[in-house]
Formats: sequence, C-alpha cells, structure tokens
Amino acid sequence: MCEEILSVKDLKTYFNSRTSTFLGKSPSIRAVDGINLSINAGESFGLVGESGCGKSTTGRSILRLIQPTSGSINFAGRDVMTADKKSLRTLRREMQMIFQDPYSSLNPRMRVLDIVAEPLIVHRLAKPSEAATKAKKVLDHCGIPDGSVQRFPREFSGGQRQRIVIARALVTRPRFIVADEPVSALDVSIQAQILNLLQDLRDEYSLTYLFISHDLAIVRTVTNRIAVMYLGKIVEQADTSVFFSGPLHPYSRALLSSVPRETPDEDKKRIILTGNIPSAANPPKGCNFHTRCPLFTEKCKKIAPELIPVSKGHSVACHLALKSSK
Amino acid sequence: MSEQEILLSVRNLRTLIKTANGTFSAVDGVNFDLEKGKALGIVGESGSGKTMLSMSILGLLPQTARISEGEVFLNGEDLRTLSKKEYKKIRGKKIGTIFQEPLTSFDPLYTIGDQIAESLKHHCGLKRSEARIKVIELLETVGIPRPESVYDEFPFQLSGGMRQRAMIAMALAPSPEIIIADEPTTALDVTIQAQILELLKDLQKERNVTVLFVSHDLGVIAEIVDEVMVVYGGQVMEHTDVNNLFYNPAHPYTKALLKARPTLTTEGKRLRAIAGQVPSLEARPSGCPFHPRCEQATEKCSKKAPPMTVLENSIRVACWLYCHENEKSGEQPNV
Amino acid sequence: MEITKTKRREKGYFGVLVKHPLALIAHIILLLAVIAAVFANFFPADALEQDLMSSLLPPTLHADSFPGAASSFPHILGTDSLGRDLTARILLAIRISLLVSFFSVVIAMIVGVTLGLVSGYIGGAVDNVIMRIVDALMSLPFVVLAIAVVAAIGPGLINVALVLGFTGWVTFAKLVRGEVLRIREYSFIEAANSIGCSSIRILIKHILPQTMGIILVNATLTMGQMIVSEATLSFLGLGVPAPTPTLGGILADAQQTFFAAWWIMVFPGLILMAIILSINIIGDFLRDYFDTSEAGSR
Amino acid sequence: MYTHKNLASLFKLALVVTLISSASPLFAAQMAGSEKDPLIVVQSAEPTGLDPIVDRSVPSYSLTINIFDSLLEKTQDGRNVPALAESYDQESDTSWLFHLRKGVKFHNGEDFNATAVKYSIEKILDPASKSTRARDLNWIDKVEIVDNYTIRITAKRPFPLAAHYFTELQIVPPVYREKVGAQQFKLKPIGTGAYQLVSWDMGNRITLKRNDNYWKTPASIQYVEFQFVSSSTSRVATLLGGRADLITDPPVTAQKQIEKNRKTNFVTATGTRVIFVGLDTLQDSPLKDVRVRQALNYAIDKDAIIKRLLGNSAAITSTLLTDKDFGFDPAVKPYPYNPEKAKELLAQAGYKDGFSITIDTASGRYINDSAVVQAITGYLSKVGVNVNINTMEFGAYNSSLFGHKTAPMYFVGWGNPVFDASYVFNFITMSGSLLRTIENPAIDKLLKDANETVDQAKRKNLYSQADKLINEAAPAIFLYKQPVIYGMSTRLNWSPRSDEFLYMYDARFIND
Amino acid sequence: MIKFILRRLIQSLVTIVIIVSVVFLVLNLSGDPIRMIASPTASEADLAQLRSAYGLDKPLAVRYVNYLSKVAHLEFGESLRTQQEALQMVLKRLPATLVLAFSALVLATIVGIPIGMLAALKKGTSIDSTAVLISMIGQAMPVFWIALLLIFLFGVLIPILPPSGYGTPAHLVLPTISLSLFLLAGIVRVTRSSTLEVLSQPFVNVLNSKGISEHLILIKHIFRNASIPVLTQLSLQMRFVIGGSVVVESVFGWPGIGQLLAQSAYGRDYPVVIASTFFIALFILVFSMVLDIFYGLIDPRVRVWK
Repeated sequence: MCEEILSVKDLKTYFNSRTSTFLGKSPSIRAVDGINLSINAGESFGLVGESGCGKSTTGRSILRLIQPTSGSINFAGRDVMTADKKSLRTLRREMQMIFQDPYSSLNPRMRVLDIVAEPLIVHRLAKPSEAATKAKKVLDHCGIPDGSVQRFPREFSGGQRQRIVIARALVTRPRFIVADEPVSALDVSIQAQILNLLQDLRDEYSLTYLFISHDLAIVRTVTNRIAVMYLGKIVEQADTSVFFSGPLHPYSRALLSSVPRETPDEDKKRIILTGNIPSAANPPKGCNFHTRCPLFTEKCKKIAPELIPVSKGHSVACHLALKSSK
Repeated sequence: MSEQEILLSVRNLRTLIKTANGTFSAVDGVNFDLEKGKALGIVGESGSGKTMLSMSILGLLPQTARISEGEVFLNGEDLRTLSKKEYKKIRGKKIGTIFQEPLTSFDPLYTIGDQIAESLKHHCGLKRSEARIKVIELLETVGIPRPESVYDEFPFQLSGGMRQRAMIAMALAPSPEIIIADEPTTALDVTIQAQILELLKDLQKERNVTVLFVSHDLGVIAEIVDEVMVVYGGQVMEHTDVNNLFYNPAHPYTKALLKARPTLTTEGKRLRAIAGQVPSLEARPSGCPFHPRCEQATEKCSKKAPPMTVLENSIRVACWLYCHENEKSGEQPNV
Repeated sequence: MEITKTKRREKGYFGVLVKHPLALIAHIILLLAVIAAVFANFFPADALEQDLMSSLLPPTLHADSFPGAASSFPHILGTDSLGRDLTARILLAIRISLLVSFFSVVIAMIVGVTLGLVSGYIGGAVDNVIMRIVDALMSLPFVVLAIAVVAAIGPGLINVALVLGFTGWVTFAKLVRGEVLRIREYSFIEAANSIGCSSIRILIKHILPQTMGIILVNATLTMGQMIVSEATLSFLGLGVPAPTPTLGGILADAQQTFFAAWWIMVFPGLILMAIILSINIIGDFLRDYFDTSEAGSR
Repeated sequence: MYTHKNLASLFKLALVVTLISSASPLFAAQMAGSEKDPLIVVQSAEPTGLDPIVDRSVPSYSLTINIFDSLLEKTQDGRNVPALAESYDQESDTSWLFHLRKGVKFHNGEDFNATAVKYSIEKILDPASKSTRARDLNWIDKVEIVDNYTIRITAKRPFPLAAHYFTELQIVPPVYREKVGAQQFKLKPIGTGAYQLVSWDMGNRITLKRNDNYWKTPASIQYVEFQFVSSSTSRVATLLGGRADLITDPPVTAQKQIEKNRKTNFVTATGTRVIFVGLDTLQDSPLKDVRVRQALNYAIDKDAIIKRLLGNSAAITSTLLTDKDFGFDPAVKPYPYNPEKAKELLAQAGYKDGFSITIDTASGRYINDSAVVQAITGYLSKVGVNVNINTMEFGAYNSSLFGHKTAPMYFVGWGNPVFDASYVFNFITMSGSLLRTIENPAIDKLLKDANETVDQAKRKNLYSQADKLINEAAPAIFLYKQPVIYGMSTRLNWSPRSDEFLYMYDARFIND
Repeated sequence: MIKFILRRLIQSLVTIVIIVSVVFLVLNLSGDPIRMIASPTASEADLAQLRSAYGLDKPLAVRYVNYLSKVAHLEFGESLRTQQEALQMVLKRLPATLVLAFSALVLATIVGIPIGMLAALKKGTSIDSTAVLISMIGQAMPVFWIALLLIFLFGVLIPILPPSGYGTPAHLVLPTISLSLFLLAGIVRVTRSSTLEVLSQPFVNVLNSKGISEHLILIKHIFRNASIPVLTQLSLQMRFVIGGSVVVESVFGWPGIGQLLAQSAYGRDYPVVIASTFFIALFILVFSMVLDIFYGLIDPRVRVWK
C-alpha cells in the first residue's frame, strides 16, 4: 500500500570551506554525512534539527540543487544522482521545493502570474496563454485571488507570498515537495494558515512532503514520520506519534525537552545541554553528539553508532539507547 | 498586588512614528504597572508595537519616533521629565537591556570584556583592573566557560549562545533594578534557547530582578513570566496573569492566538488559523485593531476602540464583549 | 534623499521626484542640457563660423554693437579668439560632450556588465582572471592609461569614446559581479534553478533585471565621470580634436586666452559643473529610488 | 653570475625603499634657491640634458649657451664673431685654421686648448655617442691639432654654412667629461661659459652661478635660476605675481594683462621661424594642381590672423624665407587676401564646389597654433574647401611628418638659425627632401647649384630665382614669420634673440 | 595575518605583471619613438642604427620577454630623451609626488571625515544638505579647472601664493587644494554614508542603553567603525589622486612623477613611461596594502581570522 517514492542511500554532501584555498588545505565541511532515507508516496516526512545540522542541505541535495558528494538518490524509480541536465529538468517537474524566506524567494521584478507560470513555460508544458490560465487556477487554489495576480511580490504580505511560492511549486503538478522551513519566517497567526494550506494541498494534489523544520511543534502537527539530524547525520527516525511519545536518542530527548512548555504549569523535566554544536568542518570522533551528551561513555568517544532499528519503523543511532530499549 | 512596591509604571503612553506617508501611533495609549521582582511578558506579533513600547520606556526611540503623551515612572521618578544626560544615567545604572540579535548588538571592533566593562567604568567609576575582575565574575555568573580568555575575545569569535550570555552579563553589570529583554532568544536554536531561558530564570530568582520580557512566542513567555500583556496594533488587548492567559483567555485575539499555534500535542489536527493579515503600521484599522480578523466583531468594534475593562481575577481586557454600557469604562489605576 | 519603498510604489518616479527639490532641479538642468544638445543647430549663430575681426568680444546683449559680426544675434556669452560665438559653441559642445560620454558609458556598460555577469556567475578560474585584470586596471590611474592609448591610436571623437569606454568598464564589472554574487544567494535564484530554468535564463531573466538599478545608477555616475575625463583628455590635448567643440576642449583652449577673456573659462566651466553636478545628483536619486537591497528587504 | 644579478636587484630594491622612506630631498631645494636675488627664468620645457655633444633641443641649448662657449659666436643680428677662437683663416673652400684663445679655463680649472676642440667635434661624430647632431657635422672630414692653440678643420666638400655650425660648436672639457662619463656630464656639465652650473633639481629648476673668471668681462647678474613650468597660465601668473623675471612663450592674449602690470613687460623680437602649411603634391589630391595651391594661398587673410592671433607681431612671408635670411628676395611678394581670386582659381581647376581635405597638426608647438589652424580652416571653408583637422600628439606627428605619412596638408613651423635659404629650401622644397611638398626640376636645379656655390653673390642670385619659382609653385600655404615673445619683469634689462635661445650674459638688473 | 599579507603580496605581483604588460602593449601600438629623438635631418640609416642601439628592431615577442625580465630586475633602461637611467629619473621625481599625494590625502581626510560625520549626525538638516551639496560640487569640477581658478585667484588677483614651482611649503598649497577637492568630496560622502550605516547598527542602540556618553560612543565606537569603509574608499581613490596629479603637476610645474609621465608619454619615451607606470602602480598597491594592514589593526575580524 505504501509505495516508496524516494530512496536516499548514504548521501554525503561536503563543502569546501570558503576561506583561503590558496595557502594550505582547507577543511571540508561535512554538511551531510551519510544519510539514508526512504519516503513513501503520500507521506509527510519531517526532518528536524537545529541550525547547521545539515537538514536544508539534505533537502537541496535530494533535488540536486546542491551537487552531493556521493551516495544515491532514487526518485520513483529514476536515478537522480546520475541524471544528466536534461533528465534532471524533467525530474524537477516532479520534485519541487518551497523555501523558507518568502521575501527572497520571489523575483521582485516579476509579476506574480509570471512567476507562477514560469515553470510551465520553462518546461514547455503550456503555451503562454494556457500557462496563465493554469497558473491562475493554482494561485486560486492557494488563496491568491484572480484580481491580484498582475501585481508584484512586494505588494503582498509574508503569508500571501508564501502562498505564491507554494503555487509556483505546484504548477507543474509535482509529486514530491521539499518544504524547507516554510513557515518559520511568518507570524504565529499566519503560520497556521499556511500549515493548513499545505495539508489541504497534500490531499488535493496527492503530494509527498519532505518537511524540514527546526520547530518540533510544527513537525508534530504536519508530519507522520520524522527524522532527527545532528551534525550531518540522522540520529533517530520514527513515526511521528511514536517519536513524540518516547524519543530514544539523548539528543532527541534534549531537543524535545528544550521546547518551551505550552502552558505555565506544565511540569517538564528539562534536559539542558551544555556547550555548543561542534563545527561540521571538524566533527568529533566517535559519536558526533558525545561532546554534549549527558550520558556518554568511552565507547561513544571512539565508535560512531549506526542507525539501527529498535522497533518497527523506529531506528536510532546510539550505543546507549539500544541498551535501554532492550 | 498593592502591598508590593511598584517599580515601573506606564501611563497612557503614546508613541508616534513619522513615515513617508504620515505620522502613525506605534504605541497607542498603553497603561501598566510592574511590581518589583516580578516578570512581565509583552507578547505580540511583528508590527504589534511591542518593541516600540520597550524602546519608549528606555527612551531610545529612533529619530523618526517620539512619545507624544503619557508618563513612564521608574521608582516613582517620571523618566520623561529627565534630561538626556540624566536619562542616560538611569539607563546605565538602573535598567539593563538584552536585545534580540546577539551578534550585531556588540561593537565588532572591541573585545567582549571591554564592552561589558565599559559601563562599569562609566557609571560605577571602577578602574580598569577592578572592572576586569568584576566582568570575569559576571561572565562566570552567566555560565561562560573560561571567562578570563573570553574577556579578551571578540564578539565574532563567540557562538550565538555565548554571545547572548555575554549580553546578559552586560545587562547585569551595573546591577540594574529592571531588565528589559527584547526577544532575547529568538535568534537562537531551541536547545540554546532552553539554556538561556534557564539562565534568565535563575538570575531573576537569585537577584530578584524585575524583568520586562518582550517576545512573540507564547511558549517562551510561559516559561519565564508572572504576568502577560498581549499587544496588537499598538494597543494592549489583554493584561493578565500567566495562568489565566493559557487557561482562561479573555480577549478573542488571545484565544485565537492560542488555538492557532501548533503544539506538541496537536498531531495531525487542523490548526485554527486566524484569517487575514497582521495590519501594517500604516494600515491599522480604526476602532479595535483586531476587528477585521475577529470572529465576534460587531459594528461597534470598527468604530471605537474598546476601553480597558477589569474582570475578576484582575484580568484586564480591551474588548467590547466585556464592556457594557452601564459599566464604568476606562482605566482604573490600581495604585 | 531617503525614499521609502511604499512611497515609490504609490507615486511612481515623478511623484517621488517632485518631493525632492534638489533632484528635480538636477533633472531640469539635465533636460535643458539635452534640449540644448538636440536643438544646438537651431541657435542663430554658427558654432564654427569664425570672424577674426570680432575675436574675444566680451558678453553682451547688443546685437548690432559690433559691426562686422558674423551674425546679427548678440554674443550673449561673448566670442572666442576666432570670433566664434561662445553661446553657439557651448551649445554644440554640450551635444558632443554628452554624446561622447554617453557612448563611452554604453561601451563601458556592455563590456563591464557582460564580464561582470560571467565572472560572478561562472566563478572559478574565469572569475579569477577577470578580477585580476580588473584589479590591475583599478590600480592604474585612468589618465595614465588614457594618455598611453590615445597617444597610440590618436585622438578623435570615436577614439576618445573608445578609450573612455575601455577604461571605464572595470567599475561596471566589479559592481555587477558583486551584485551577481549577492543575488545568487537569494532563494528566488535557487527557486528558478529548482523549477528547471537554464543558467542563461537565470542570468538574463532573474539576475540581470535585479542589477539593472545599480547598473543604471553606475552608468549615470560614470557618465558624469566620463564628461570630466573627456575634459581632462582635452586639457591634455588628447580629446576630441578642433574645431569640434567639447566643454573640456573649450576650457583647454581658454587657457590661451585666460588673461584676456575670462568668459571663455568661466561659462563653459560653470555649465560643465552644472551638468556633472546634475548627473551626480540624479545618480544619487536613482540609487535611492532603486534601493538596491530590495530583493532581501521586507 | 645569476646570484650577482639577484644581489644587484636586491640592492636596487633596498635603494628604492630607502628613497621612498626618507623622501629627504623634499624641501632641500629651498636652500639652493635662497641665494640672494637670482634672476628667475621660467621656461616652458626642461632640458633633456646639458651635454652639448648630444643635447641640442631649444630648452637644452638655452642653458648650454650660458655654460659653454663655441669657437665663434652669433650676434643679435646674425653675424658670426670670434669667441673661443680669437680668429680663423679660411685656407681653402674646405679648410679652416682656427687660432684659439689662450688662458681660457673651464669652470673646474681644466685648460681650454686644441685637444678640447678636437675632442668636442669628434665626440659628436662618434657613433657611440648616439648624438643626434652627428648629421649636422657630417660634412667635416677631419680635425687636426696644429699646435696646442691652433687647429685645422677640413671639410669633405665645400660647405657654405660652415661658419654657422662653428657658432653652435660648444666646447667641452675632455678630461673631465671622460672622467665622469657622458651620463654624468649631461647632469653636471663644465664649460668655459659665462655661467657655471650650481645645481639641477630635476623637473623643477636649474641654478647657474656667474663665472667670475670668465675670459670676457663677467656677467652682470650673479645667479640665474631656470624653472620649468609647462602651463602657460602658470608661467604668466608667476610673472604677474612677481615670482619670475622672464617667462617664455606667454600666450599672446596675455599681452594686455602683462603690460597692464607696472612691473612686467611683454617683449617681442623677430624670430627665424616661418610658419606654413605644407602641401604634399606627391600624393593624390586636388593639391596636385598649382592653381588649387595658389587659391589656398589667396584664401587666407594672414593680416587678420597676425593681428588677432599673434599679437600683431608676426610678419607675412612671401615664401619660406624671412628678410634676414641669405637668399631672401624682397621682389617676391606675399599672396594677398583675395577670396574671389581663390574661388576663381578653384573653379578653373575644376573645383567650383570646393573639395574636402585633411590637415595634420600637432598642438602646443607654435604660438597659438591650435587657433591659427582653426582660423586657416575657417578661411578655407569660406572658399569651399572643407578641411578636416587631425591633431596629433607631437611625437606621432613628427614621425608621420618625417616618415612622409601625413595628410596632404600639414601645419609646420621651420626655424632657420643659419639665416640661409639652404636651411629651408633644401629640407622642404627639393625633390626627396625631408618634408614632402613638390618635385620641380627647375627649382631642384637652382637649389643644387646654390649648394655647391661658394661665391656669395652667385648663390644669392640662384636663391632669388628659386624663391620666385617657389612662390609661384606654392608648395605650401605661406603664412608668416613667428615672433619671439617673452614676458619680462621691468627690473630686467635683456634683449631677446631671434634664435630663441636664452643667452643671459647680457642681462642686467636695472637698479643694480 | 602573515598569510593574509603573503596572499596580498602575490596578488599584487600578478597585478603588477598585468599592468606592465598592458603598458607594454599599448606603447607598442603607437608611433616610432626613434623619430622623436632623432634629429629631424636624420636619414633612414641613422634611424635604423638608433633603433638597434635601443633594441627596438627585435620582434615584439622577444622584446616582451626581455622587457618582463628586465622589469623584474628593475632595469628599465635609459631614457630615450635624456639618456639617463629611467629608474633614477623616476625615483628622483617620486618624493615630490608622494608629498603632493599625501598632503592632498591628509587634507581631504582631516577635513572630510569630520564633515561627513557631522552631516550624518545632523542628517536631514541644512548642515547635512549643505555638506552633501558642497561635496557634490567638489566632484563636479574638473581638477584642471579648479587649478586654473586657484591660480587666477591666489596667483594673480591676490598674489599671495606661488602659482608654480616646488620647494617651500607655500608652493604646496595650491596643488594640494586642487588635488584634494575631488578626494575630499568622496570622503565626505563615504564617511557620511558609513556613519549612517553604523548608526543604524543595533550595537549603537545597545551602547545607548548602557548609558555610555554620546561623546564616547562617537569617538570610540562610531568613528572607528565608520572609518573602515573610508579606508576602502581611500585605497580606491588613490588612483584618482595620482591620475589627478598628472594634471595638477603639469599645471603647477610640480616636479613629480605625474608630469614626468605626461612628458614621457608625449615623447614616446618608453623606458620612462614604463618605469613611472610601474612605480605608480607599485605605489598604489603598496598604499592599498598598508591600508589593508591598517584595516586589520582596526578590525579584529580581519586580524584574527586570516
């Protein structure tokens, strides 16, 4: 029943650090350091982590907006990793992206209708006149009324712009969408509108989401499976409900406990992590997390744990979590 | 309430901003009292005027803005009657401030220590060496490891969390009576945010500092404050005890806001979104600023702004739903 | 001269302009200059018509006070050493100066923008090579290069425009490259990439239009510089050759009559200054108008 | 070898660094200039060097003429009189015996004698000197020392202008020059002249001090300072502000201003330089037709040009000779201004509607040249000849001029320091001459004969005939003889020379 | 920092090579220099001889390679006009240009920065608009025109200053003013905008919130931060200063490298043109490197990181 639509194996994306490549070797930044993902059609898969953990790079690598260093990406039976320019373009009709910042993700000098119609024209899916009609329809679906499609992005508020971004992503009728922090730039009262819209569209357009966010509450609301990333690696992966009822990885637990309580008297045991996230240019040996882990052992310093299933659909990469769950 | 000493009192404060299209009130008749040792949260979405409010109290408005009416009392002293110099002294000694962006809040060209010591030297007359000792102490207090070396580091060499800790140390340096924290954790990651919130809470307890905490995040507010003021469109919608805010919200806006936010317990549920947009400063509606988005709005709401009504549990709310004709309308200062 | 975006949105260019008196005056002066340039031919006196017997006449309003004058029109601004009417010469000079600077800016713009786009978008070795050349030319004073080039290819209207153009492209290249690097960071470029736009399309359709504002601003400011540079070249005897007048050329010639005819030095100088000043003010106005940080602002 | 070279360059680098860092010579010049009351001459160009063996430009010569003496000396009116040679005997058409002045010493005490003369001539002719003057003296066959104070100079062929070249033959001290080397000698010359060099502050000034042991009466003024400022405006301003006693090349339009000032005068003298527009008839153009060339001569109002653009101090020329030149014929008259006649001639030549043509010129070389050229083209356009001005940088202009690559018309000035027709006609109007104009067998023959005639009366006659033919053939638009003009302070008594050299021996301060 | 300087050095080297190549190319496009130095009566054979004496008879590529290696050893050869070592000629002229350039720079800086800061602090007032307008006028006047007007004013009308020459501080006044006006205008504008930029930074607000006196904020924080773009501006403007000095030196008879360059370019005196261009470029590069080091001293982000 659940057909796998996206399969990512051992994906690695390293960057050269921007500083001097002139004298001395520059360290490479391991933004994504061996990630495996399998996303089923119709799913909404959440990718969670703090800034710099590589979640956005993962999303972009999957769409090959950033060239991954190694690994394989398979989308609906087609190899994304090795696709040439032409087939990549075709693939991009089906794999789209929604961006975090609705202010910078729209070309300020294009009219909204042109922005949304552009994918159709680029992919030669429609004649200009048809494209406009199609674009208007999608815009309407996304809550941008017909009367304002000739305006420029600057004339819209943040929430409306995000609707335009969504419309642009949907106009080629993609099957898979990477949504990178789609609401984090928006006010609370607007966030809800967009999150609801994304959920509605998922049903309407039978979409599969890779939903990237730092906000656990939002991820909980909109996803049905979740993976937690730390320093370029997935540390835990589970069904959303399972995860929130009992995360296993110490980092997941700390992360969850760090979320401000919802009500003032909610009694919450805080796990306050000490220290900062290490640099991805120079990750610690052994388990990435051991420098901040309240529970770390000697083993953690030496051996990096593998992501191992502990129950159905629930895997975790921790030497200790495995023990405790057993 | 009344047996407690009131530290900060704001009366009918109105702040105007001049833009290219005219002059608008960013803060529109705000009243509140803050008791010594308490923490008050000001919560609002972007453009609600919450930052303008805190800047008006600090007397640090941009050139285009000015307070047009109202009073600000600190310890009974009307700050608005002070000269620039005297105001500076008050800010340096009695008010500590923490801002949102920890990177740009430091002068990039001077060391962290220098910048924290600056006000100590300036206001407390400490010598360089004395200031250094005090600063290192402070850095330790805010949980910065190896404070001696951090003293000589530059802002860009510290992580965001460390910088925010340093910022807190800087705010605490002259042992102020009140700390105004404007979105102090917004730019931070959630685990770091938890650290900072924990630190602020501890400090508040230990030092019994009064805190004015400005944030857009209800969850963060819930962590740290005793009472909350919800602002929208430059006006106070509701001023209430933090428990009441969550369990017994009065204002339709507060209610809607609580329902709209995703929480850790809302899996798969549809959120109750608030229709419409947050109005910009220049496009604020007349009457109650929330009325175009309010499900319970009546015609009256669009015409006249509702007065502040005091309900039981000392919940104060500005909404026509609670304000009846025969009731005495208007502010009842509880001095 | 801060211009808010709201204001611009609502009022349009002229709406904003009328609120900025200085910029308005500058526009008017430049407009007058352009009108003068276009209609220079309709001025009753001929800029090239010499009459040695009326040489170095001071400014006057009396048409008939000088028998033997080449035309019956008064020499409002006096005459030069060949008895040519200074007003007519200045009018024609405005045309030539504007034309030379305009074409040199166009050349500089085409070369600079192209190289800047390529350099910024392709990056790598190409970028490195282009930027090294830009750096090199930037540490060489313009006059030095111009002297050498003009000395090599000889002066002349077209040559001067070419020299100015080919020494002026560096600022465009540097600026556009910087802009491309900045704009590349915006997510709408990534968005364009993600919807399958080709590099060329991204460059032309998404990046170039964003840089138009700053290009236009720089073109305006460069045009002012070009007029000065042309004047400097003329002063050094390397400008547009006589008898074709340019503002700089008239000033250079005015040195010969410096002690006998103040008007030849003063009037064209003031007009030159007014034009450059206006162009610079307009450039500043455009800079504010286009507010280059637009794409990222909220 | 390699290391050595590296070391050398390292040393040079160190030198550069020290020089830049110290920048000490900054105000040092002030001390040199603080000698009491020097005569200040502000010249438009700086000498390229002060070695008479190699440097022979006007700016250089204006200085060396004060530092060095020649065998003979040219007076104001162009006569050649004895100088370092007390007398000379012309032994034959090709041989001169010079009796040198005894007891003359160079500034450094070195004796002036026959060796010095021989050395000075032979060094010019020595290809190793790379002297640009070699060609001027290539008629000399040999120089023999007869005794310490007698010397014989033999020519390869009869050379009528020899005496002139002896006035330009400045004598250098062989011992000193060999000791310091040619490079240094250019900078620190030693001569027998009325003045000796004190200092040369490159780009700024040269200071001369009176030679008190001069073989003539020492000069009146003790110090002379030559400054170099290329901007004419600055020079005039310096004069008007009382900071200079003599300035070269003031713009003619500054005349009024300079005369208005109580302390300054505008000084003019007749020059030797004729200004004309060369007409190249060897390339294909309407100029091939003599009627066209004559028409062009008729078309220009030279009077007006002289009056308005040359301060009324130039003289119209009938050809390329001035009244002072040997061979000048007063019977040959200048073309009058007659535009009607010009049009008529053009029509006869088939250019009723005129034609277009280009003139090459370099600006800033002759008095008010840019205005004059424009005036010429203005006049020509009035008879229908449309002239396009091509102003070149002087270097490029010179190359194309002598490389025969100019446009059909070119604006030139030709100085004649020799005051002899040969110095003009041989170079300009003869077949295969330096400048390209006409090739006319009749003229060629007259000029060639004159070159080999030593009998002055016969020569004069030949030139007279040539002058007339040249006037008719119009190989140029004949314009005028350019004056020599200076701005001078009223405290200075000095008369300018027509050869444009600034010989300060005669100068006096009036109140001294 | 050392790495940073090393990197800048190598970059500068590349720049110098490009510059000398460009100059070589441009000069070889132009006319025959031998004609300039030869006597007008010289024959073709004489010319050929001179040409080979100066090595001008070899093919372009050979000359280029020779040329590069000679420049690398600072051997620029003899001037074609004066037969002196071009290097010496240029070095002798260098101090005068340095004095002029630096005094113009110093004048423009000490006058421009306070005006610019004042304009920014008084933004929107008449002080601000006057300062901006005056700075714009400064940029709109060609250097030579200013120079000529100054000569007329102070050399002729009120003859208190020498309009030409070199030697005393008085001689420096007019050239310095002419040269610094353009620069001054630029500095006023950059200082103004960078001060405004700094004023908009949150840390200024923080400093105010700490109750630091305005005086201290202005001097210690705003001035130092605002001076960074001004330094960049200075290094960019240096080429205009040197370019302007070509004109100014010619007008005032200032014995600097600019005048030498103009004269040599006219005279096609290759060795001197190359040597002066080389030193002008070298000077500008050294100057901008010194500014970069300054930059590092002011800005710890540059100092500590690189």
